[in-house]
Amino acid sequence: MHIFIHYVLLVVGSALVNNFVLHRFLGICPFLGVSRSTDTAIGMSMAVIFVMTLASFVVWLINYYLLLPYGLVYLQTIVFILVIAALVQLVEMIIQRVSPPLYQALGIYLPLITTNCAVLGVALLNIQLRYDLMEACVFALGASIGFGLALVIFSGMREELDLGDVPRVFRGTPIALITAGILSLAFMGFSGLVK
Amino acid sequence: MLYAVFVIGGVGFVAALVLGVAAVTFAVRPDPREVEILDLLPGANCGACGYAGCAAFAHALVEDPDTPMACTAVDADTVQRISLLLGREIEVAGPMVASVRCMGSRDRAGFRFSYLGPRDCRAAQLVAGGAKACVYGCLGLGTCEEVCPFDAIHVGVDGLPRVVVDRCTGCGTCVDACPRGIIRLVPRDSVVEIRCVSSDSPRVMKGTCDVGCIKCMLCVGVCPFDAIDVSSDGMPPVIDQGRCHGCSLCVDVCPRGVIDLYMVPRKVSIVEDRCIGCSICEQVCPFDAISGEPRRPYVVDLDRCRGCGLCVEKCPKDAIVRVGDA
Amino acid sequence: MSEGILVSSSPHIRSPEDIGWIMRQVIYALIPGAAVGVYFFGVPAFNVVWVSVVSCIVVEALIQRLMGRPITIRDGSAAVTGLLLAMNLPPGAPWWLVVIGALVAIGLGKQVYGGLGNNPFNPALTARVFLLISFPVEMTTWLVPRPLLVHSADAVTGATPLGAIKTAVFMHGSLASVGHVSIMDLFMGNVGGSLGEVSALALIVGGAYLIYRRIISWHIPVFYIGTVFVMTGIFWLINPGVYANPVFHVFSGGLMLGAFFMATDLVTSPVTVMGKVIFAIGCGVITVVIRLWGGYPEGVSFSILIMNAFVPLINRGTRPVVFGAAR
Amino acid sequence: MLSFRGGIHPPGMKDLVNGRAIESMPLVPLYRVLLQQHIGAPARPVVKAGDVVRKGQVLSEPQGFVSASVHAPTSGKVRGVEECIHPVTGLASPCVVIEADGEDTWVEGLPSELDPFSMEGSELVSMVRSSGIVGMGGATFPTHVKLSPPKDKPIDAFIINGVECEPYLAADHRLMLEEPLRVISGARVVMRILGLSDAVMAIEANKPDAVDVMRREVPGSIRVEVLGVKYPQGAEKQLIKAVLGREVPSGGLPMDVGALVHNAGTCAAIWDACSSGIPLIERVTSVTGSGIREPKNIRVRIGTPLRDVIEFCGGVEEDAVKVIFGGPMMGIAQYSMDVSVTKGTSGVLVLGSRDVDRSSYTSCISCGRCVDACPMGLLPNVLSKLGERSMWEEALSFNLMDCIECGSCAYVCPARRPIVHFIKHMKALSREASAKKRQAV
Repeated sequence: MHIFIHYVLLVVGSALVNNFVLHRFLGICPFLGVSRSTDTAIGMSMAVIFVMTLASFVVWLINYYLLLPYGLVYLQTIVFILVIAALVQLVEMIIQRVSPPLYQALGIYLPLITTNCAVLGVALLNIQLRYDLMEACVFALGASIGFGLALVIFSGMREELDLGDVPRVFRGTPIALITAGILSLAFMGFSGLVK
Repeated sequence: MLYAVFVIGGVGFVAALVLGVAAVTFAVRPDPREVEILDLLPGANCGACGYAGCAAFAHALVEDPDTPMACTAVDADTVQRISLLLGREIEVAGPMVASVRCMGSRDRAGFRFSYLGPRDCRAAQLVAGGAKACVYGCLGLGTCEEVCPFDAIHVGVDGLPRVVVDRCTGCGTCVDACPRGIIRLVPRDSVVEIRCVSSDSPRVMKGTCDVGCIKCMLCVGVCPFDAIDVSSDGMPPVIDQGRCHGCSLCVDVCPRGVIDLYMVPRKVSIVEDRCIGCSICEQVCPFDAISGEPRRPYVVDLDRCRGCGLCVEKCPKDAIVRVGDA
Repeated sequence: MSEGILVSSSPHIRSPEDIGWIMRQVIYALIPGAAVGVYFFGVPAFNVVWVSVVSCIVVEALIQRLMGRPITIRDGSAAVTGLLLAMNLPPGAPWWLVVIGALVAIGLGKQVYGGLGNNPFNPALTARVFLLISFPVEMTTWLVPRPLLVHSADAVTGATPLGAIKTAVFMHGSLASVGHVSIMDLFMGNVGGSLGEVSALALIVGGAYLIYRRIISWHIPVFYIGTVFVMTGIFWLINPGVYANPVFHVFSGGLMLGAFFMATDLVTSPVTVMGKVIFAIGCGVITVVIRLWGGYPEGVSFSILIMNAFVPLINRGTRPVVFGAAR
Repeated sequence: MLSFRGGIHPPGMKDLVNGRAIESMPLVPLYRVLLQQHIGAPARPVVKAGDVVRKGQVLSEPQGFVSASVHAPTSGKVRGVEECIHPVTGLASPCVVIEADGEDTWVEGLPSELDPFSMEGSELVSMVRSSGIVGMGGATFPTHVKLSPPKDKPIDAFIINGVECEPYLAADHRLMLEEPLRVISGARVVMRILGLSDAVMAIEANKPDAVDVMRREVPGSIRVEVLGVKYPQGAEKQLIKAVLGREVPSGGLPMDVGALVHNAGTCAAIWDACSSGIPLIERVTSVTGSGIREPKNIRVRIGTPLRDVIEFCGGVEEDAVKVIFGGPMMGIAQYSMDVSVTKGTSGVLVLGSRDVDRSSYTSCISCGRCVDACPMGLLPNVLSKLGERSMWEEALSFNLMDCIECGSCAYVCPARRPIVHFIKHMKALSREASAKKRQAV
């Protein structure tokens, strides 16, 4: 029971309180890039959840069973990126096969998950925060759900904004950033929820 | 150090292996040319090519070797690059530009009633056929401006749209959107246009518009090139831009002023040292603007020249140039 | 006939209840709450109210003038935002804070989105949260209520009831150290807090008027307050030593103001009944989570703003059943 | 009380005319009888300039099944088949112009004595057809088509529509009050045609006198049902829902749920056609509104110019700004006094400037009033936003085509958005696109 609550708090913490997009400001690129329509946002969220969780798992294993024993911690970044890149490639192939329209819609942002700082960020945070394997996976899951949540909410709002009467100068990215800013302010309300 | 090499190499190898397997399992064969062509296309998704957006058109270009270059918004250079990518010649239509055929601005053409509703000509047309007194005239609510993917047409304060020729790509989106069929595409180098599509009789027009065509057919008679087609259904005559030479005689003769000059006709002059005095130009000139003695350089009477350019086409020595060209 | 004749599509008659009428009703409904605030907090509160209303109207007119859009201050929406903003500020808020709030509310919360109807977030709450995070000291300096007649110049400051219990739980791990707060005081408004949130009674009267006038439906306030009541009630039953009782929660803080006037904002709440219910429950849950476990003593503003963001998704998920649809 | 979901309660404004007896309009010198007065294929004229016609004579033959002929409203000389302004489209449309000779003589053989209750159903249907009867509530769907349901869609419920939910109008009300037997007998003819043993007459509670008269006059086979006052109760689908509890499926017709609805005025016309062979050449209409000097209910011949109708009712007030054929909710605004009364003209409404809102629309404030008001369960707020950008393809997924254009949404909209107009606009774009597609195939 206690360990269960611990995991729940971990998820709440990474998804809501320290939301990767709205609090840590990681993964802004896909957040702005693929939030034009809710459907692509959902697809992107799924891809990120998959990549992030799996990457955390693999990277944790590599870190503790490969890098640490052989004293190669300095290779962390490059190895992590290598693994993440491979995973992203895998996801890309799968999506291209399974859902060509989604593949089309995600476009350049799909391969860009590779350099998505959120994915690398979660992998590095896992190490930094000394999570064990299970915690790392749960943390990554929470973080990616939080990312997906922010992305989907945001895409809904942007669809609405597209139908609105936003002044010409603010249309597109400017209004998206302003909206993200206010959303981020609102999410500040969760601060202090989980230590 | 060795470990590092092994670790990176090992991780890379495993990843490569997984990806290799995946590549086989989830194989999809996209044509890379499609992506490249898509990059070359304007990306406005205007639909003028008849396909659902630029991506669909790029797909068609690659898949079907008979697809012509239906996109009107690319320049010749781009067309060449696309042909190069495809490895075949693709047909191109000459560059076109939208032409608005109504001069019934707010002060010249009245309204039958005051309209309240959406600011869209197509919607306005639905209530009592539009508020403009002339049922053929421009409603001026700017649907063409709204749909233009290139920001190339703007409704002025007088309630008439104007085409920004430099931006217009001739995609035809506005042509389709105009509920009154006022806009048509004409070759980019067109000089004159009859700007009225009303088939109303002069009697009806009296109460509706000051600048409507009254079908007097003076322009048809005066045209030396037979370039003005008379339609049978009471519509105003239409200029066949293929035959029009832009002499603008019709502009001068029109009693209603509905024939509009897009650009000032460019008169010609004869380059003396190239002219051999063959007199062909004198013979083709419909305006008796060229004179001279055989075997001596001819001269152009600029007062009479109307810039039709027939002589330029016929001169065997390329000795006649448009004024202004070096 | 001539141009004098008017032709438009059907229908040719319109309900007299236009935007201006709706906004006027909202202002009428807000007056009791604001008046109680002025009664208990005196001249400083009155200044906050008028500065806020005036600056919101001026800012709206200025921005619309700058953008070359028609100036719509006559529809009353800027005045409503001004009044709501004032009611969400501490009664002793300095004038510059109020003006910044007006700038944020009208500028960032409304006009950058294209004006009334296009804003995804409630403008007054956007401003409030913005100020709360940017100026935490000024935004949490609460005047102690004193009925108008006995108010002296040297204002005394204190804590809000919610702030008091938050501190107590944080410092001592229980509510034992908190002095007794009379429910009657909470109900009448004789407590510290934001200018317009103190009197549950005045707000309920105003809210009831709006419901009677059919400006808002009863669903959002009832489900919002109900959710807070039920959730806090459950935790109170589990551990009354740490969690305050549900009646206290319902009548304290900005819940009444939020439930009747902020969450029901037409522009930023869902359009269908089902959507409104989901929206209200979401607001309630987030409010309780922040109040009981969060870092801030009050979560109403945050919860409504967060749920504002969900509105497009809620609308998408709660489309009414089309007449004659196969079922 | 029986009802349906959604709807609105606009002020009735009926007392301008509902206490006034029907007056017959005298002959006017000129009639313009439009050939297209119905939904469906246009009718082909069978007279030409110079022809002498008698009252009730056929002027046009229907083209195809869903079509209806028109008849001469009086005797006189045909000036020609000319282009006149059509009150629905506002565009030029062919019409037969008749110069009245003042004799008003019937065509030979009319009126004749017939006993519809001894005639076959098919015979009655063809009489209805040759009389050019269309739905007179305003929809103008050819009546004989509704009376000929396909075999696989049997009709088991017939509703006589005496709801008249449009504000201002009282034509059906007066008709039911003054000539209940014409309405009832017409309904009995319909019952005979369809082989029904019972029917329901639906009347809104704001016409208690009509309810009393009808209750007194109807035979046992017809039940008078009093409905709560709500707009658009008279709309076919809503009426069927309110009275029978059946929902006509999306995109379907009343016959899909075994129901048939006929307007009270249509029933009276059916009776005239089947009992004496008199074709549809006149109708009862309310001339009302704050802009008309003497509001009246008139019996007016089809083809009478609007100018004469207005003149008969004392002319317009100084501040009259809007002239509407039909009611204020679904009627069509006119810009010319030269349009003429058609079979579907259930009212002529002249509004003074104080009754007309001229303010322009603003952004949607998402108040949701339109969603509550929509009797079809649509999202008018979304449709109007899409309409503003002509996004008809997206609108289709929001059930654009289910909209009945009743106007409830636009009536309640505080932002004064022309929601119905946006929807009509998108429907037109969608139809245009599908026509283009069909052409391409």
